[in-house]
Amino acid sequence: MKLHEYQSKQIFSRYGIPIPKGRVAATASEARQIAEELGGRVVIKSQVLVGGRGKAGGVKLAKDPQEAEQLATQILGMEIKGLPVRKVLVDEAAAIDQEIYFAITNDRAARKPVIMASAAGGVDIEEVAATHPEKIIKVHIDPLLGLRDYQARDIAASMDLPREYWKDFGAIATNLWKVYSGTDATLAEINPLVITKDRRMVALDGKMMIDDNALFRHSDLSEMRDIDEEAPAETEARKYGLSFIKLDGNIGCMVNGAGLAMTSMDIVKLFGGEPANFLDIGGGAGAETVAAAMRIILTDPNVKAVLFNIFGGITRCDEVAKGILTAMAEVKPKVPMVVRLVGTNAEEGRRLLANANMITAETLADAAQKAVAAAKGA
Amino acid sequence: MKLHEYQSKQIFSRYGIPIPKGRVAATASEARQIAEELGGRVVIKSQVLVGGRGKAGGVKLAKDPQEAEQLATQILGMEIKGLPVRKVLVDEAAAIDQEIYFAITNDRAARKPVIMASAAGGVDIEEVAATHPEKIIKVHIDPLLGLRDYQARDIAASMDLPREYWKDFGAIATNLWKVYSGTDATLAEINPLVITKDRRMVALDGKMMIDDNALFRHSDLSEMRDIDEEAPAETEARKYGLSFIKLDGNIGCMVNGAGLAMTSMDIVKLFGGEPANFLDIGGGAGAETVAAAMRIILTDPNVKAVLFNIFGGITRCDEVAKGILTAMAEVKPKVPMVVRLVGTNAEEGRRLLANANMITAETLADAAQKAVAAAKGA
Amino acid sequence: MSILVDKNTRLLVQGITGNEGLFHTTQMMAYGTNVVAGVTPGKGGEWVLNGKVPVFDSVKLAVEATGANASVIFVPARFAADAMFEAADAGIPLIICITEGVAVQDMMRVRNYLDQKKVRLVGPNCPGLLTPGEAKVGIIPGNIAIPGNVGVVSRSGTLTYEVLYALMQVGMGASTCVGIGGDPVNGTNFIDVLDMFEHDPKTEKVVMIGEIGGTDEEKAAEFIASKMTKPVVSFIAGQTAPPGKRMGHAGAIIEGGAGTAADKVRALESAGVRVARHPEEIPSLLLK
Amino acid sequence: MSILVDKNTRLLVQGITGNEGLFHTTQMMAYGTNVVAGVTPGKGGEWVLNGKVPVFDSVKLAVEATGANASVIFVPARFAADAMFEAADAGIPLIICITEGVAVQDMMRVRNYLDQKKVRLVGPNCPGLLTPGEAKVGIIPGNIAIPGNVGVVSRSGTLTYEVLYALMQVGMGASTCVGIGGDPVNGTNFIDVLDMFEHDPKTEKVVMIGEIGGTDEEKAAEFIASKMTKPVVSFIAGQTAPPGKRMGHAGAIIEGGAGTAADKVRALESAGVRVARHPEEIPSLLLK
Repeated sequence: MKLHEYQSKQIFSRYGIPIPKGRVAATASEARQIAEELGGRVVIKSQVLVGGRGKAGGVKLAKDPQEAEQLATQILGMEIKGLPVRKVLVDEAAAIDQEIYFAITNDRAARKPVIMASAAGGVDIEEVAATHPEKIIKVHIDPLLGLRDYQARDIAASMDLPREYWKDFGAIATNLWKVYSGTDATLAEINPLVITKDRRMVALDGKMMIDDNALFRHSDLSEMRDIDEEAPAETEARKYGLSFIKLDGNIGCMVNGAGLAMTSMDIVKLFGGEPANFLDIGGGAGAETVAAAMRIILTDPNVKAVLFNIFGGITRCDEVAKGILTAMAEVKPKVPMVVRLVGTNAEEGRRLLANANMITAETLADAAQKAVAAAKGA
Repeated sequence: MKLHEYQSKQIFSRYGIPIPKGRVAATASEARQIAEELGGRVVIKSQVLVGGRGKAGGVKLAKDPQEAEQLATQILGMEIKGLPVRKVLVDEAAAIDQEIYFAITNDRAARKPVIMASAAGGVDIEEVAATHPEKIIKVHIDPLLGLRDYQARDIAASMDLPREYWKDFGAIATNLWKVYSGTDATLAEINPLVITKDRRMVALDGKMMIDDNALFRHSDLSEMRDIDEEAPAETEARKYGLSFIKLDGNIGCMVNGAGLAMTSMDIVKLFGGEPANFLDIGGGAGAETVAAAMRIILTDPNVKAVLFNIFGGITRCDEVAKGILTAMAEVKPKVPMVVRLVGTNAEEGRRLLANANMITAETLADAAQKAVAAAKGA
Repeated sequence: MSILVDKNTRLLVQGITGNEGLFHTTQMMAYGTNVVAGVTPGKGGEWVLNGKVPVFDSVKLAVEATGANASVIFVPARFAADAMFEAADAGIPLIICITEGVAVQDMMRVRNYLDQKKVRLVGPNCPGLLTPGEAKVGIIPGNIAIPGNVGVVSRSGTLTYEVLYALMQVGMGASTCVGIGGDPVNGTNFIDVLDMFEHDPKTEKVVMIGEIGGTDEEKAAEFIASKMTKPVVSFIAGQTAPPGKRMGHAGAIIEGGAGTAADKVRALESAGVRVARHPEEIPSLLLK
Repeated sequence: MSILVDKNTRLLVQGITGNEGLFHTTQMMAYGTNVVAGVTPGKGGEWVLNGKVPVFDSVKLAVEATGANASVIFVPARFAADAMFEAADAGIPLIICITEGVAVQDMMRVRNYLDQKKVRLVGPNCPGLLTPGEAKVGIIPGNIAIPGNVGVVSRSGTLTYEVLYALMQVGMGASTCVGIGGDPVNGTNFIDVLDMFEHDPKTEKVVMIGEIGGTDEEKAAEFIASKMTKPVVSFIAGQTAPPGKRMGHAGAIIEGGAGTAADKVRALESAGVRVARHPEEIPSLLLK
C-alpha cells in the first residue's frame, strides 16, 4: 500500500523526524487559509500516488496566501499520469543548503533491510543508481539486531556530511528505522532530506509503502488507504481477497494461482490476443468469491471474451464451476466464455458446467487460442 | 540492586501483570487506613530485602482494619535476619486455588535469559531445585528474538496448567519478559503466581533484581534503591565507585582489583587472621578515591590493622600513595598499616610513603602475615 | 532417491485442526506420506483423522513424542512466523510453510534466525514438495505426477501443477517437485534446489519455473552455467506483466526496471538453458 | 608461537582519544605492539601520539584503510556493546574488550551475535592479552612478564599480574597471558583458552586463575581431565567470600549455594590439577 507524501510525513513526525510545518487541503480556499496560518512563502504540492509530480507541474512555490490559492486551484484541476489531483499539501517553504537522499527498504536478495543514502539527493534516485552508482551508499541492517548508531555514523562519514549534523542525522536514521520497523514498511524514503540555510535537518518530502501482508497489525495505517487513487475494480477485488490488476486488452482472465494467471496472460498474448486483466482467485476460492471475480471482469466494457483457467489443487474445480453458474445467473454475460478445468474435482466441475453455454478446452494453448478467436469473433 | 516486593509488584503492574490491590505503609495507622479502603481481609507483609520473611513471622493475615493495625505495629517492630522492618505492604487477601513459580533470570552458562517455572510454587524454589529438579521447567530465550508465544504455551503444557488459564498465562509471560528486558533485570520472579478461587491469575508476591551496570538507562529504577537496607559504609563506597562489602574480621583490606581483593582476604585467613571487609578500589583510582576508601575502612571500630595491597596496572602506585597520605592526614589512624606496592610507579609510591609511619612488605604472603601479626599486637 | 522428502520423512503438521490443515493432511496420508503428529495449541491430547494422528500443544512436545523430522505449516499468516520459529527451536531440520501472506519483515527475521540454526525452510507461500510414489508434503495434487527422472523447481503453485501434468501426459515423471514459493523473502531459492538436483542420482533433467521480480533466476543462470552438468529447461511467467504492479505473488513485481521476464530469459538462454514459450512446450524441450 | 596475538597483530584501538585509550595505547606501542589505527566517532582525520596513529570515525573506515585484524576496546560501558557489534560487523576477527561495567543483557545480545559471526571476543572487564616479547593488547603491565613456556589464563586482572610477577621472580616466563574477565557473560572462557594452549607448541604448562561464581572452573576441570596432556596449576580466589554478595566482579557471586571456591578446588583437584593455596605458591607447583 502506497501512502501519500502528507501521510508519510505525518508518520515521520510521529516518530520524531522533523518535517516542515504544513497541512493538507482539498480545496483552494483551505490552501489559502493554511498559507495564511503559516505566513511567508509556501509550497503547494499535489498529492497523487505517482512519481514525477514536479516535472508535471504539480509542485509550485507561492509567495503569499493569494498566490497559494491561485496555484492550488490550478493544481487541484490537474491530472498527473492519468490520476486527478484531489488534495494538495501546503508546506512552509524551506531555504535549502543541501539535499540528501535517505531511505530504508527491503533488499530481497540479501534478505535484510537496507539503508540507501546519497549526498546527491532531491533527484530521481533510480537515475543516480543507473548513472552514478558509486554515489549511493548501501548499508544492510540485521533484522534481529536493528539499526545501530555506528551504522548511521558510517553513512554520515561516507556521505561527507559535515560533523555538526552527525547527531541530527543519527537521530533521524534511528527514527526512520523505527518508522520502517514500526509500520512494516517496505519503503520509508526521505527525498530530499535537507539541510536548511538556518542549519536544521528537515524531511522535505516523504514516500512510504506498507506491506499489505502486515496490515493486520496496523489498523491505523489500513485506514490511510486512499481508494480514490486506485481503479474501483481493484478496490472491489480486494474486498473479496482477490488479486486483480486491470490491463488494456479485451480478453478477461480468471485463473487460480498468480503464476498461472501471469502465464495465461502470456499465452493469450502469444496467440495474438490481449489480456484485459490479471486475476488470481487464490487458493481454495469458493463459489461466492468466483462470482465476485466474474462480476468484476464483466464490468469492464472492453472485455470481448473471458478465459477461465482453473487447475484444481486447493481450489476445487466443482466449487469454481458453482461460482461460475451463480455469477452467470446474476450477471447474464453476453460475451463468449472459454473454460478449462483440470485437477481436483475437475470432472464434477465439467459436469456442472455441461449445460451452461460455454466453450471448453483441454490444454492451456487450446484454451488461449479459443479465447483469442472468440474475442475476435465477438 | 534488589527491589522490595512492593516495588517489584508496582513494576509488574505497570507492564500489565495483575497484582493484588494494596499499598505500602510506614506506620500502623497507615496500614489500618489501607485495610479500611480495601475492605475484607488483608495481608500485612514486611518489606525487607531478605528471604524467609514468612517463617520469621513477617507476613500475617488480618481479618479487619483493627487487626491490621495491631499486626502492622507488631511487624514494624521486628528485625528479620538483622534488618529492621521499616515498611509493610498491605494487600487484599486472596483465596488461592493453585500456586505457581514463574521467573525469568540470566543463565550465565548458556549466555541467555532463562524462564524457570514450576507448578510447585509458593515455596523456596532453591529447595525444589535441590529435591525435585524435575518439577522445574527451564526454557531459554534467544536474547535477540525475545520470548515467543509458543514458549509460554510449552511451559503451560509442561506444568499441566488447565487450558482455561493458558491465555492469561501467556499474557503474563509476555509481560514478564517485557519487565525483564525493559528494566535490565537479572531476576524477575513471581512466587507465587496464583490462581484464585474466582479463576483469576494474580502475581501474589514479586522479587526483582536490577543489573547495577544498566542503571544508567533506568534513572527511575535507580531512585528505587532503598539505602536504609544496606550498610551505610556500602552506600558511601558506592558514591566513590568503590566496591565494598563489610565482613566480621578485624583486618581492613584495601586492594585494587576484585580478584586480588578476594585473594588478599583469603591469604589473611590462611595466615590466621580475619578480614574486616572486601574492598576493591577499582582500576585507575586517584588520590581522592583512595582517601575515601581509607575513611570507610577506618570507620569500622573492629579494625585493628589495615592491609594495603596494590598491584599497579591501570592504577598507579604513586597516586595510591598520595591518597593514603591525604587520608592519613585527615583520619589520623591509630591502627598499624601494612603496605605492599608493586607495579606501575611502585618506586615513586614507596618513596612518597617512606616518611609515613607504615609497615612495608614485599610479597603477598609477607604482607598478610605482617597484617595478622599487627592486628594481634594492637 | 529424491531430494528433501521421501519414505523416511516423519511429518508433523502445524495447524492440523484447521480446514486446510485437515483437508490436506487427509490427502497427504492418502498419498502414503507418513504423518506422525499434528500441532494445534490448546488441542493437545486430541486425535484427528479417525484417531490416526495425535495432536500436540506444541512442536516441542510433538517432536519429543513422535520423532518428527519435518514439519508442514498451514497456520494463518499472522501466526506463521511464530510457527516457523517454533519448529526451528524444536529441532526440526526441514520446514515447509504453505501459508500465504506472511509479512516480509517477519520473513526477514525468520530467515536470518533459521540460517543461524542451519534449518532448511521451503516457502512460505508455496505448494510444498512432492516426491512421486514416496511422499507428498503440502498441497501439490498427488495424481498429476508420476515417478521419473525430472527434477522440478518452481516459484509458482498452480503453474507447477500444469508442468507436472504436461509431463505426465507424455509419460514423463518427476524425481522430486519443489515449490519454493512466490514471496520476496523465502527459505529456499533456485540455486539451493538446483544444487540438490545436480547431486541427486535419480534426477537426470531439471525444469525450473521462474517468474518476474527479483534476480533469483539470473543467479540461477550463473549457477547453471558454472556448476551444473544436467540439462535444464525453463519457463518464466510474466512476459506481459506491467511494471510496478504486484502480480498476485508478493515477490512478483518489476521494480525500477529490474526483474523483467525478458532479462531472466536472456540470462537463462546465455547459460544454455532452453526456455519454453509456454508450459506445455516443456516436455518436448526436455526430449531434445 | 603463542596464542591470539603476536607480532602479526595489526591492532585497532576503539576509544583511542579517551584518557585510558591514549594512556594504554602509548604503553602498548612502547611494548612494540603494532597499533595501526584508532577510532573515535567525530574525530576521524586526526592523528594521535605524535602523529603515529590515524583516527577514524568508524571501525569500518579504519579497517578499510589499515587492514586492522584485532581491536581493543576502551570506550565507556554504555557504548561498549555497540563498539563490539561495530567491530564484528566490520569484519574484525578478534575483539578484546577492556571496558568494565557492561550491562549483562547487552552482553547476552553481543555474545549471541558474535557467535553467529564466528568472531572471537576476549572480555569484557578484562586486562587483555600479553604475549611477552611480541605484543601487549590491553592493560597488563609489560614489565612484569618475560617470554617463556607457561600459558596463563585468568578471570581476574591484578591477580593475574601477581602471578606473572611471581613467575618472573623465579625466572619463569609466559607464552601468552589471557585475561578472560570477571563478568558473568563474556566472550572467551577457560575451555577456549585451555584448548588453544593445548595446541600451542610454545606452551608447556598452564596456569589457570579462577574465582567464585558460575561453573566455568568446573567445566574447565572436565576439559582438563578429558582433553589436556599439559600440566595445569590453578588458584581459586574467594575462599572467604560470603554467599550472595557480588565480590567486585559482576560474575563473582555465590548464588544458591553454587559457585563456591571449595567446589571449584575439589573439581580441579579431581581432574589432577594442583591448586595453590595462594598465588605465590604457583611457581613452585609448576616446578614439581
